[in-house]
Amino acid sequence: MSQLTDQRGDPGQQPQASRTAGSLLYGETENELRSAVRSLLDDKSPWPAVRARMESPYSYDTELWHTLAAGVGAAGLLIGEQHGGAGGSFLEAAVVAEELGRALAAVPFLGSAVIATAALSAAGAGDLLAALAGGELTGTLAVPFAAAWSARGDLTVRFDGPQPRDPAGTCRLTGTVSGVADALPAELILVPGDAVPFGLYLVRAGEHGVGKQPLTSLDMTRQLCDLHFDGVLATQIATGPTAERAVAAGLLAGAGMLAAEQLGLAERCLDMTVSYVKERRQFARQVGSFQAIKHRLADLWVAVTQARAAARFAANALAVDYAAADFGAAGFGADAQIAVALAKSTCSDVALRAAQETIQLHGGIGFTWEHPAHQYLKRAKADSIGLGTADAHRSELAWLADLPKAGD
Amino acid sequence: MSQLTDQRGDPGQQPQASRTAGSLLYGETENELRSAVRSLLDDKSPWPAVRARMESPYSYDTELWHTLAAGVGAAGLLIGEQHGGAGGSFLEAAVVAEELGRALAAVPFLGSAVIATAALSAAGAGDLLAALAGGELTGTLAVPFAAAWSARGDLTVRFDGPQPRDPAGTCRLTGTVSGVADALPAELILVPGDAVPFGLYLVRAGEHGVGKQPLTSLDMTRQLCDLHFDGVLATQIATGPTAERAVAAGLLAGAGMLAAEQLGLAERCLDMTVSYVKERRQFARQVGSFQAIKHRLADLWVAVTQARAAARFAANALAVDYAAADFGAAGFGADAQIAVALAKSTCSDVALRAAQETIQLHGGIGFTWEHPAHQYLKRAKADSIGLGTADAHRSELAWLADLPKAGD
Amino acid sequence: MLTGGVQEGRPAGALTADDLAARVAQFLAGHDPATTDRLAFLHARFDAGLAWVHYPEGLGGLGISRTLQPVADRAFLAAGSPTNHPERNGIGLGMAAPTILACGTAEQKQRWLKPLWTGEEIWCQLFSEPGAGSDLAGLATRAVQDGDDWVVNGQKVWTSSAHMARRALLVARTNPDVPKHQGLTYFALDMRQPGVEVRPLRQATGEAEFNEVFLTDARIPDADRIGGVGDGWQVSNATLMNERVSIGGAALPREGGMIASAARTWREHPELRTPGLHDRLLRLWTDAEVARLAGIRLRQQLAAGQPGPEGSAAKLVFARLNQEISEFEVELAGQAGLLYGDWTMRRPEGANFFGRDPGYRFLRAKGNSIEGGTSEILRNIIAERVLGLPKEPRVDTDVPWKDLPR
Amino acid sequence: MLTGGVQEGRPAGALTADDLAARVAQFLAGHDPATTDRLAFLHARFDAGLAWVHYPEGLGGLGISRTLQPVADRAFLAAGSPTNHPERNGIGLGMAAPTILACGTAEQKQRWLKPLWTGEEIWCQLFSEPGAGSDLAGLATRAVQDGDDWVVNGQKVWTSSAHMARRALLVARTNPDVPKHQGLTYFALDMRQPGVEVRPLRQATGEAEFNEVFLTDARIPDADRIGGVGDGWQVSNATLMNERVSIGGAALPREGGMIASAARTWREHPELRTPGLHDRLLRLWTDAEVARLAGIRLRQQLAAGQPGPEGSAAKLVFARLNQEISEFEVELAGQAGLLYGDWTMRRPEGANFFGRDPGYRFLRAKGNSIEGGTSEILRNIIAERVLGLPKEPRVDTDVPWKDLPR
Repeated sequence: MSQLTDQRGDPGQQPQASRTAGSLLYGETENELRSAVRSLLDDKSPWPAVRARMESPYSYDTELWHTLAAGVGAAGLLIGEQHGGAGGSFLEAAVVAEELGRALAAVPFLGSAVIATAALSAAGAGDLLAALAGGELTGTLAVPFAAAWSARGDLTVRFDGPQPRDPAGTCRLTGTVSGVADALPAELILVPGDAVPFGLYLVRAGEHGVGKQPLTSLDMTRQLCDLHFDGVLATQIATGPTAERAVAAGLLAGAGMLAAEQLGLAERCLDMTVSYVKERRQFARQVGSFQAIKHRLADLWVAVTQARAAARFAANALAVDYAAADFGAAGFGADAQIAVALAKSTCSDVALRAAQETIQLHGGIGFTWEHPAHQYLKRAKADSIGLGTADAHRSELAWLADLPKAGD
Repeated sequence: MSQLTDQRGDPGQQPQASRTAGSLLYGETENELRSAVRSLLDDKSPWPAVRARMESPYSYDTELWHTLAAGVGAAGLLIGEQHGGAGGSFLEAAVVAEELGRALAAVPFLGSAVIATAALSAAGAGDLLAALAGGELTGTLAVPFAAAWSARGDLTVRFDGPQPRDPAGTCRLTGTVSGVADALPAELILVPGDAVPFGLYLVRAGEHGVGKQPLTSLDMTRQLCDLHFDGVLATQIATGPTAERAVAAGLLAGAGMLAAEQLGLAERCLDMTVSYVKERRQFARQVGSFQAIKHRLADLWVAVTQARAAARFAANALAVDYAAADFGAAGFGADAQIAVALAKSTCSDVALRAAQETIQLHGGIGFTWEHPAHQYLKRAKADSIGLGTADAHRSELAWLADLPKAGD
Repeated sequence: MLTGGVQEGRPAGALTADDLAARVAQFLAGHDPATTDRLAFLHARFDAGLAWVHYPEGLGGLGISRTLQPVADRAFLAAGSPTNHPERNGIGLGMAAPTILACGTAEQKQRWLKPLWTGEEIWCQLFSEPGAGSDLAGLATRAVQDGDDWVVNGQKVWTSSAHMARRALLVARTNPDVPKHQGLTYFALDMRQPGVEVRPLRQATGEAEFNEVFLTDARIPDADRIGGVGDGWQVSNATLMNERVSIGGAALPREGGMIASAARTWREHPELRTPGLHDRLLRLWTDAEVARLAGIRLRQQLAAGQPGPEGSAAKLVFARLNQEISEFEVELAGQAGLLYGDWTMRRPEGANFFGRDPGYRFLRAKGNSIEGGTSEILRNIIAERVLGLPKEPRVDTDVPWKDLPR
Repeated sequence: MLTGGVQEGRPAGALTADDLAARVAQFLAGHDPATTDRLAFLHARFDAGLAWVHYPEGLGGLGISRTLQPVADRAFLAAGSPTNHPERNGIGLGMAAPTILACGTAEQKQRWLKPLWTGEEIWCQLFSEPGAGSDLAGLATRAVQDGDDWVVNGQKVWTSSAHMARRALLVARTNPDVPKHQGLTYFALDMRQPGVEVRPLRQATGEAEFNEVFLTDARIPDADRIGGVGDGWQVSNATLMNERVSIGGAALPREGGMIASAARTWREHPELRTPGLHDRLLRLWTDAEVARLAGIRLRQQLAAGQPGPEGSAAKLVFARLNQEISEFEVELAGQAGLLYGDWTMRRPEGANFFGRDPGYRFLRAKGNSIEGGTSEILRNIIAERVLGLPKEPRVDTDVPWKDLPR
């Protein structure tokens, strides 16, 4: 696939701005990708299947993930063709994320195909990217799911054993990371470690001393687990600023794509609720004919239009930097950071509001276990905390947009 | 008039709490007072008169103030009978404030009969209270209207001349206080001055070197002015902690009564809007029959019930402390401080919201100069800043309720 | 820590608080809680008029102000008396009893109120149906007269305590040929009969606080009809008003309720604080305290005989605040907010917000704006009954129920 | 300072940007702005099809994509050409012109578009009436045919530029005996005639941006009717859609618009900052930037030929944000926010939010959710036309206008 600027044409009169030029619309490639993902999910992951899975102690859907990897190349979408991936852009990844959010799919797309992939790309770890590209193996970045990218410096695991013996050498890692997303199915665990210098290390899940403790999670469609490392053999992937840039790249890309997922979730909630209020009759009228309901849904639709613009802008900004020749050296720049902060803060609030309106406007039925409304609410709430709350991302904007806090 | 606990009966089972016991309802005395004030205002200060006054360079209604003083004892309501006042409580003063807010009355009740009176009471200045009691002279505390009571320490005017010669002596004051409420008609100006020790000083408006600069104010029914003092003769009223307590008492009482005024304003806005949407027809239906409008007005009514409880609680708490024998020594306590912070933050938001809904639900007509809606909006906005914003009062609550800010 | 500043007003009644305290003391002298059998004690307390003192004499009360009830309760508690476990019979005490008192026959009051108060008979409520939620008057459960009995068929939903209940408040359609509000009748249904099937209804929290109840040729003697045939709508409105007051109106100390654990977490975990969350907490704390004051004012109005419509406001505010505070609490918890205690399907004895994790409170609170009258319906009620705004054009009030579109 | 990240998409049209630039250069070579008479220059520019390039040839355009317009405008500007003062004729250019283009006769287009574009004829809009605001179709101004003329009587309100206007877009009732939407007709009214009286209408800000217009036997030749007799509703809807897009859709750089002065005050006055206001500012800044992006996306949709209903969303968001930001700005100003520039009654040439004080912006912004379609009406439109939600039961669409309650 070609990169963004090739698809979007000549920005014309303002060559200075060409680096960030781009459309906020969905292109034809993206629309086709969306159709493929949606029909696959409709088929393989309908709500009753999701609900059944939520009750099992391990709720990831491995089969679905392999189907998505094989069918639409989801696992390697952001991996270059030279490493066996699809060479797609974040604009396409965002469409996949939207559809996964819509369908409440329990697959490690975010953790493996976005976060681990972006981190490994920034670290220039081509061999590991090649391992992830087909989806047989999945990866995860070993940080708590609630961590915002701005907290990247604090997310380290302690070394107990000897220091790495050579620049690409191995060492032994001891420590715990709590509440990691998409770690349960992951074979390749990327661990930010507090060696001197700071480094990003690879641990294979099968190594002696690796423990995974599944957690009862608010959102069982993205089940968290605690990772325990007890003198585990770890291989150094990157150190110092490169490692830090890699972790930041993973978390920033993750937040951007989580915003897209929230957009998809919000859209689905709105659709579902609009359909329901058209069908449901009370007082011998369709509930959707009552003006107070109509106005609330109109306001929600307006909020979704705003979320869509913000999410597309973030996908765009990530795509531009990711496609740049110097991505490994530069990581994501300030434009992408602003765009992701805008998108994650906006989409977190909109998705949560959409899910809440869905429960309320469905009345009692939306509060039952049988109906999907509650699971949208749980995922929306967990997503609003995952990779940094709206509040955390607005605090980032205070810095990025030069709006200093009181006392500064 | 008798003090609070005499009217409210035996609190019964919980003698420990009797100091702050009280009803949040309106008693018979208050209902009668309200009727008297309302009919007087309906008669003497109808909207067309208020509107005409707003366009004059000096917009206080001196005649109305004298009528209120003579007719219902508004000027001396909070002044003890021994000083020629009505010996009323803050519960009654709150009812007067509510009615003044409802009617957009342009009189110095807040500045003279509440703030200056409470400050002089706390300072034990009986002779000055006696001067204010009849309403012929009015007083003002020379602080910017936006000042919250918590900022009392910062509100001082510079001395240029010699220090006071004796404890009750005189001195010369030089400086400026910007944007003082109810200072335009005031003869007795109470100035917090930065002598060592800190003191509260009396300046008579007629003294040589006193300048009043009327300001074009957002709310012309409480027109602000700048006060300039150029070597003005000032008499010491109180010093040190007593002076500080007096200033704080004036500002806290003012904020509590301003909350009552905001309640009255919000109630009037709600009433006016409900009446209008019952009359106004569009689409061959009363506008008030549209469910979206009904729900918004229902929500506004709910907000007003909350504001009413908060405002009554504040009036109650102020009344209890003010009636205590040790008020001069103790000032207002923590209960009153919490109550006022709750009331001013809640009522500021509710009054502003009510005024905004009034404009919106009146459609175009509410945006015309001829209709009172805009003046309710202006007064609501100015009141929401006056004596501390909702934000400032919530910050006080952080301290009073032990909810420390981040980093503390 | 902080002290609430307001007490409820002093009641006015035939007996003073001192008189009542003396009566309780006299009763306790004759019935030693330590040696009297639990049920015998409760029966005697009821018979002495010391159960609910504002009920009439002969029905467990003394006909005095309800504000004196705490005087009796405190005295019994202090003496170590057995209780009637009010938490197990909330619908019975909160809704069934006032409805029976207001609308029941003398014989029904005699028969039902005593075992209800003692807790021997738990009551539940069979109102909502899958097709009739907000539009309760549109319900489809049919009751057909058969000799001295009524035969009932239909499905009810959102029934708490149905699996423990001895009796149910039931509204059923007795005449489909008249407009919907006119064809309803109100009954007390015996839950222990073959025609009544109770199934747990699992909810968003994972547990099943409520039930679905299937009625298949269930039988009710006509003697258990409450109010006249066709008067079911009026009777059920009386019940629902009590529900709303009881949901929104509990008396709590300052920082009681949902705000308590949010404030506690805030104080105990400085590392979780951010400026944005601080602003939200201060707003929520303020709103919660003001709502508490509004609740006190509401009860003062009721005590002063000025029953206002503020009860609906209280329930609206309570639902909104519970939702916003619990939403805040999960966000404040951060990483810990991503976890949940237990999704296992269970059947609790009632909602207890406070004993579980923030995630539970967050989910459970979503029900607060639906159960006992949705917030939308309450806004309609306020708009029409309080503000006097015109009703919307209606299409369902003049047509026979059977002809309405569904 | 900050750079906006998104450019609008590349247009597709018959002429390329380079072709157009060449044409402008050629025109300028023949018409030196420094020496050509202002009006003569504008006439020639119109005749050359370089006025509004997306209009048809012969009517000031070249029939190419409107996204190329900036190419022409920039080149004319760079050469120091005279402008048509678009700020003085917003309604003419934004609403009258597209309406005439869409619904006018060939003769009307020839007669009106050129003096409209050059600014020789200012247009205003006579739609709203005291009794017909949201319910525009209920308007009462009557037009009665009299030979080749129509005679108009009635009162219009909220008319900006009426005192400067040469012509007005007018909707009047020509048949009161049919349902209200069917009895309206659309006209262009000559404002310079004795039957037209314009009175300034003072508003909340103290000034009079708008007018009331009283029509007393005003006359309109039938040749100035736009659209068929009875088609006034359809024609006016076309006009209003243009109004909403133009109100909500202006292209701004990052931190343009109302947020600009709030952010500037924040940066320049550290002493005014509080944590609570910081949180509000960050929310507003975020919302404003996202609204800007949504506006860019909307224009990209329009350019790509996917005209979506997002225009209504844009106006709703614009109104809300202007109100919230200006409200914030006054609060941030604190003591200074209590003052106001000037209450003197004046007649400005249009609303300029940015040149005045925060208090002015605060008051003026309240009109944003009323003018050009209230936010309530826009929500109805979104609910029905975008979401497909059912209309409410209506009582006013099948009855002759004259029989409606008023």
